[in-house]
Amino acid sequence: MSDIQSEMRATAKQLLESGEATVVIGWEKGTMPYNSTPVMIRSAADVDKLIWDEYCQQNLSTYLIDFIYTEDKVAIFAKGCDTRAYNRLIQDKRISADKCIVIGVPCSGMKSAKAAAKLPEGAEVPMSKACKECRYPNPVVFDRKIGQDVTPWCTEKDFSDVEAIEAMDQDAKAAFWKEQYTKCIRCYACRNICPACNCTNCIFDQSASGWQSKDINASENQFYGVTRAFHVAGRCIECGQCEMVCPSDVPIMLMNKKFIKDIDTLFGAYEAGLETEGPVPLSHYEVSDPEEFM
Amino acid sequence: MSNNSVENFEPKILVFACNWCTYAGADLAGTSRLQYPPNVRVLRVPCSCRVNPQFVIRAFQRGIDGVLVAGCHPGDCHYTTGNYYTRRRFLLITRMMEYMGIDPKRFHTRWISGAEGPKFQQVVTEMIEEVKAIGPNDKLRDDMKVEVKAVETNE
Amino acid sequence: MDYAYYPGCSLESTGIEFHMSTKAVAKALGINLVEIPDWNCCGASSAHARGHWLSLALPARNMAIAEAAGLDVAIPCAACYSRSKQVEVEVNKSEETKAKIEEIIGRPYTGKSKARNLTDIFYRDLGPAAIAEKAKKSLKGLKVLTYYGCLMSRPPELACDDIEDPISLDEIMTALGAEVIPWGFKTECCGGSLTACRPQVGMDMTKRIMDAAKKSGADCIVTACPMCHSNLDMRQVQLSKAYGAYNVPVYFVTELIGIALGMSPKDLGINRHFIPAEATLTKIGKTSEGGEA
Amino acid sequence: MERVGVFICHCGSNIGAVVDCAKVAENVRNYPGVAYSTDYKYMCSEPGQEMIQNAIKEHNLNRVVVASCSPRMHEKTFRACVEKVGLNPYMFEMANIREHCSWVHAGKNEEATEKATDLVKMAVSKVCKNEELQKGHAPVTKRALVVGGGIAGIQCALDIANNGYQVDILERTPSIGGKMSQIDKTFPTIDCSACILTPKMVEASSHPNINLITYSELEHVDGYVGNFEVTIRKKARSVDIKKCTGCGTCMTKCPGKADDEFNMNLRKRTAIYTPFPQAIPNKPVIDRVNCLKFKSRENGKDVCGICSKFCPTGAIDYEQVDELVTEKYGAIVMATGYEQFDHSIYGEYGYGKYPDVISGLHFERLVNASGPTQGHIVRPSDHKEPKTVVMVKCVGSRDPEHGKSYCSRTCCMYTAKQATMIRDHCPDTKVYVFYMDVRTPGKLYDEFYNRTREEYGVEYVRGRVSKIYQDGEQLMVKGEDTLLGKQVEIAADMVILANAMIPQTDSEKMAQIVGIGYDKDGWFTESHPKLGPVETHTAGVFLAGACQGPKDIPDSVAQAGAAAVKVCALLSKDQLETEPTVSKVDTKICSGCGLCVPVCPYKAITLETIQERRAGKTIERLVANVNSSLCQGCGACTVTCRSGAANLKHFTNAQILAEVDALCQTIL
Amino acid sequence: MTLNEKQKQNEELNREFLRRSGVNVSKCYQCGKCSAGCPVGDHMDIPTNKVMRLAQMGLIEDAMKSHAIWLCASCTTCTTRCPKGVDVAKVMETLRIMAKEHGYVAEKNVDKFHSVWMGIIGTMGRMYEPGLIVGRNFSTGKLFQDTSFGIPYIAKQKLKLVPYKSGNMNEIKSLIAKAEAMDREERGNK
Repeated sequence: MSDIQSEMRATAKQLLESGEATVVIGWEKGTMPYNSTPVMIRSAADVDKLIWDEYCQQNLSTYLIDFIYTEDKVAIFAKGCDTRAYNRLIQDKRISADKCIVIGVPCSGMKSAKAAAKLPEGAEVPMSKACKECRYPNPVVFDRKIGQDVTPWCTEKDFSDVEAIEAMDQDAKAAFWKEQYTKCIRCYACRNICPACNCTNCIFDQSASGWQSKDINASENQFYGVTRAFHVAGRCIECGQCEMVCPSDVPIMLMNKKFIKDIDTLFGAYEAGLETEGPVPLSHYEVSDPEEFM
Repeated sequence: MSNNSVENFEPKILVFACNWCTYAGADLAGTSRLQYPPNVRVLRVPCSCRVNPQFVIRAFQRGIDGVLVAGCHPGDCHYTTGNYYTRRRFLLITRMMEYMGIDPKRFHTRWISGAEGPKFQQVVTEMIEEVKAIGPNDKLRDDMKVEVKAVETNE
Repeated sequence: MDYAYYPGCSLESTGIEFHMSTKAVAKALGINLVEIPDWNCCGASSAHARGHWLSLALPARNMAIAEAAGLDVAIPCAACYSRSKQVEVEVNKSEETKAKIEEIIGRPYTGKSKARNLTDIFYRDLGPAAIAEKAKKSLKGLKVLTYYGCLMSRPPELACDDIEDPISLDEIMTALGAEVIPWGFKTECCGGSLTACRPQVGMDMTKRIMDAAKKSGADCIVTACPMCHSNLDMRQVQLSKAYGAYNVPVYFVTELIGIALGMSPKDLGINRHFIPAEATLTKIGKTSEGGEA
Repeated sequence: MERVGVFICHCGSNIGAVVDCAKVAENVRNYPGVAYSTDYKYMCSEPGQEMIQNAIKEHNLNRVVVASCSPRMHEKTFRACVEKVGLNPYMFEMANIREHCSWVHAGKNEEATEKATDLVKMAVSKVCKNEELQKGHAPVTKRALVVGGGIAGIQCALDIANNGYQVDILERTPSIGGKMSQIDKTFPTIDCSACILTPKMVEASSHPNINLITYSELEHVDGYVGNFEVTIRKKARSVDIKKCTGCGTCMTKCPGKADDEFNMNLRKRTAIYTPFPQAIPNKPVIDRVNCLKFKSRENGKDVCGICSKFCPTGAIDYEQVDELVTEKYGAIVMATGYEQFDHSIYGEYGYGKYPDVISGLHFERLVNASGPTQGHIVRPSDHKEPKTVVMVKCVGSRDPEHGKSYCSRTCCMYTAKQATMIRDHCPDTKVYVFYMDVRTPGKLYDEFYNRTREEYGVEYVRGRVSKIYQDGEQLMVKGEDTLLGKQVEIAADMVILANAMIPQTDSEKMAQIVGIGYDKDGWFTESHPKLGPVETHTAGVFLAGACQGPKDIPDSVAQAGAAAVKVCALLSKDQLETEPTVSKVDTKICSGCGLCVPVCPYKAITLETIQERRAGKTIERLVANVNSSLCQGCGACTVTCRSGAANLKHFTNAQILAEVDALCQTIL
Repeated sequence: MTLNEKQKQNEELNREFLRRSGVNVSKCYQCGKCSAGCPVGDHMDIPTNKVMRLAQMGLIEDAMKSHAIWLCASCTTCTTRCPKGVDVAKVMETLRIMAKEHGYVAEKNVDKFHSVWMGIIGTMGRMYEPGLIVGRNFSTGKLFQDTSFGIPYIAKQKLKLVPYKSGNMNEIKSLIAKAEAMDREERGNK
């Protein structure tokens, strides 16, 4: 990792000094050993803040939205998931490719900061769940790349967790989700971190629209959960950031993955964030789609 | 006031009907005097593709016992393609509702044309019977509202 | 090129020349055929008249043995090919079928090992041009009718060639210098096992084909199916007794390839035909006017 | 402040016998928003309507709910009623307590009354969120475009022109005339096709209101009903149509040769050509693919030029290029016709390789006096007269496995016609027709078919042909006479296949350009199979002829006339009223992701850049914009829009949620 | 007997037929293309399309009694060319299997051929043509009929006189037994 880290710093330095980029987005070490947090570097003098370790899980691409109305030329370090998020944002026309320099970084999977926080210091920290299931550890798009491509450790989507829920009876399912969403405090961290939740005005911020009351209870929270999953259906790039940031440990990816699974079986396998053009499953149809409603 | 006990339970079912086919089909059931139980309420939308799945979840939150989304058969949409989007969305939402624990008997999507008065009668009758058999919906429901109801019943 | 080799019962008896010529030609063309150890009858002709699972299980065992060796199976006989292909297709179509088959045969067969028709291997994997390149002499002067019968071209999901106008034999023969005479009976049924159990019906079916063959003015028929060969060659003797001589020799494709590769008719088994087939080979190299080409 | 008036109609006993109307009125009297509530025997009657109007005035009502029959019945009536006393017609809602309540719940009076109350409450909750909407107006360009210059297009254009409107015919080939110009005789009267078609062609070309745009393609369509902007590609003709007199000298001198498509490739034509002698305009084009000059230019040379040398008026122009022009139209008629199914997919019929197995359209050229054989029926292979002809019906039709699942409608009749023509021309020739069914549901059609058998002695054999193969000079046709239960084999000299009608190969692309629907086979979709046979779902676009589905000449002509009437009705208006219940995008909320754009069936949504002040700076950003004239109000975009920026007027999110909530509140 | 009575009598058989063939015979629209292309058509007592018609009408017994189903050479020309995608050959095959089981064998020779064939495979694992020729003639009572070709084969050194016998006969016997059991299970005979 240290090789990549020094290469990162060198690249950032070169970009800033040459003026090719006015700001570089990367990771810096956070307050805890298991925190590596986003950092925006504007001066070549600061490049040594940049780090690359096993906790650089946070998806940086969403930060590109912050620069759409500035004069900046933004360079960003991007793992496989960051690049899929980047494509997602391009397809949603939320960012413009000419303002960005994507520096691809192959990733071997990040450790779970959540698990680390609960473990005694020095204990072996497991890989985060989203990373364990990752099929695109290498950048899918980049302007330049540092490090060597890694061999993906997963080739197929793992839906065993979704299937476990599907196998429950209806009451058990309802009870499970009610318990999960009772924990939810509707802090919207999952939405804020999500590269697919990139609306300028989220419906959950439009209190006058009547979509949702301010009550925080299992019912309203589930409305929020299902609605958000529906909004990112066909657009979720499976980075797992929603779950990572959830302070209440709601298994949000279980909702997103349910849609991914059903889209794959019903309408054909689809991978969000690999392309920036072409139809998105829910803005598209085929006359030959399965017919169950006769 | 509807009774909560299962024997006397009279469910309420909301039907989202597209203006051109299913609403007309329901009208035809009427002009043909085809009888069905009075537990359904039809809400008219221009096209089934206007039905946001969030409306459906909202209805369950507020205590509805069953929801039917109905429109023209694929290929017959007044707006050419609307119901193809309905089909995609509701294939997914049907599965998601079941995943959330809502009994699949409570939520259906059906194609009912303007000529299919008998089909409208049959679909809603069957649905009412099925929902009656499984009792009132308590999933996804706003607990506050359920509590209010309990208080009212006690009075 | 390595393949598991499934000769099938006919190639051990009535179609022995196909066996001989296949082995000789394959070797010369650099195809390594590894005979499936202790193979069993694929059940062609009868098993499918008795039961669905029986008809799948018999060839499945052979396929499973080949799969264990990691090889696709080269099958000269069109009937054996068709039965074997059927298992491969069905197993690939349904997990349930696969599980049932594996239960019956008591061996794993995942459908990975493919059933390949030998002619199709010549045509697709080698290519007519590559075969012609190895030829020591041209078949120029020989007018041939290509006869595919049913099982190379039907049913569509098992076919290894076009369903109505197959071309693999045509192109191999043309590449080797023979003149292919067009006719409408390329895929007509020869009667199959009916010639044995309902001789009159079978004879009529064979006769239609032989009448057309005679009328076409071709020197011979070339085929890739031992059942067809048996019906057209051996039955021709009986036909000739009843309706007058036909004298149209019927070659296996491998025999003519062998001739082009410079092998002797005897090594290829051509002396074992019912309708004498060696004399016709002397036409090779002569023009139709009778002079040397 | 909402002041809703609620009016419960008894509809005589239709509602009143089941629903306790007075009780419903009572039940909602104190419902939020309700200022007045009453019931009456017949709300739609004059006194009933007066009652509503008086109540509006007396009680200062600003919204009205009528609970009566289906809105599909009387919504218009009551909207007009409230509008008369100054209320915006969209401040009105109906609750359907007849078709959806009293008529379907006979004898269940208590439950029906409860249900009626619910339905009224839902309507009240919705109407409280209604907004005043104004109908829009759009101008009308008084000119029509007919795409396709076959018989349907010509007839349609003539009918429109004779009503006094300007009309352009767009035709992709060098001449108008279409398939009918290739046909020799027409059934069931056996009159000469050219004799009845050419006068129409001449009339169209000389009509002061008709403008022919031949050798041109439809490139792009923008705009909406009354205001289409159509981009047309005028292909380079290489002949200056103004200078050319149509003398034809160039064609006699041209050394270039090409397959003659008009004659089904049965002979060659020159590279500079008119498709047929009666072509209109009768001015040639150069087929650049086969022209020696253009071919030589590809190799860096520049030879030939004979046509130019011989042209007396200097009309040949090798340097012409395609030209794109944009024209405005008020209406568009699609009359793009059909193509003939290609039987070469059938291996059992020889994959199209046997020269004497021909299609019906081939035969039309063979038997045509100005065709390649001067009307002599001879085999293409050796030009001998066939002594036995086999005709095979349903080739490509009614064959879901290999061809098309539909019946092509015309083949039974054209086969019968061609059979009688063979018997007329060659009395010694035997004709067999293999058929599955004989379908002749037209005026004098069945009589014609019967004459074919009885008087002309054509042998009909019921069964599909399984195989055709070349046997020496003859073709062996293997079929089954299913009525006899016996196989039959016929040695034929020529076989004529009655090939299916299929849409133009690019019909789907055409439909997408114009923005209309098409079915699985590629035929254009009418707006209603019974009641809207010439309309499409796109306002202002109409259908004529076989582009909508297989059709014979009489049906095509009739449909062309029908389409013309619809066009004239549209062009007769100075302004078009547009429904205000359309989608609207709140640009403040819209992120400009554009996911709604592909969802719109009317291409009504476009992304556009707007300027905004933000933190003291002017920024530019993308937002979706709905063209309210194009939008038909389906609402597909509203569900695609995650942020709720796209909303459908009169069926807004807030309105529907209010109805849902109103219903659910009653559950408590 | 009325048609409906006859159909009622055939009800059970028809259900079995539909389940085992898996073919939707109602798709057939009687165009006759199957009969037209059938190489054995001349010899059949009823043409293929009429076998299809019997199946379509649920008159399975009549279909099982026919010679046609035994004369079918399984060449699948019918299936290949059927415009409606009906697997006609599968219908013939299913009827043949059912006819055997229900005791309607219109063509005893054809049936014997299959029995002898399967018998040899069941004991040796591979075909042994001399056994087939003799065995078939023996069981059909025409002992020497096909020696007309058996003897010439021997003369051409084409028939092995010593049969191959699989070293693994137990495996093959168990395979056949299991497959037959599964076939029996499918037809509903416990």
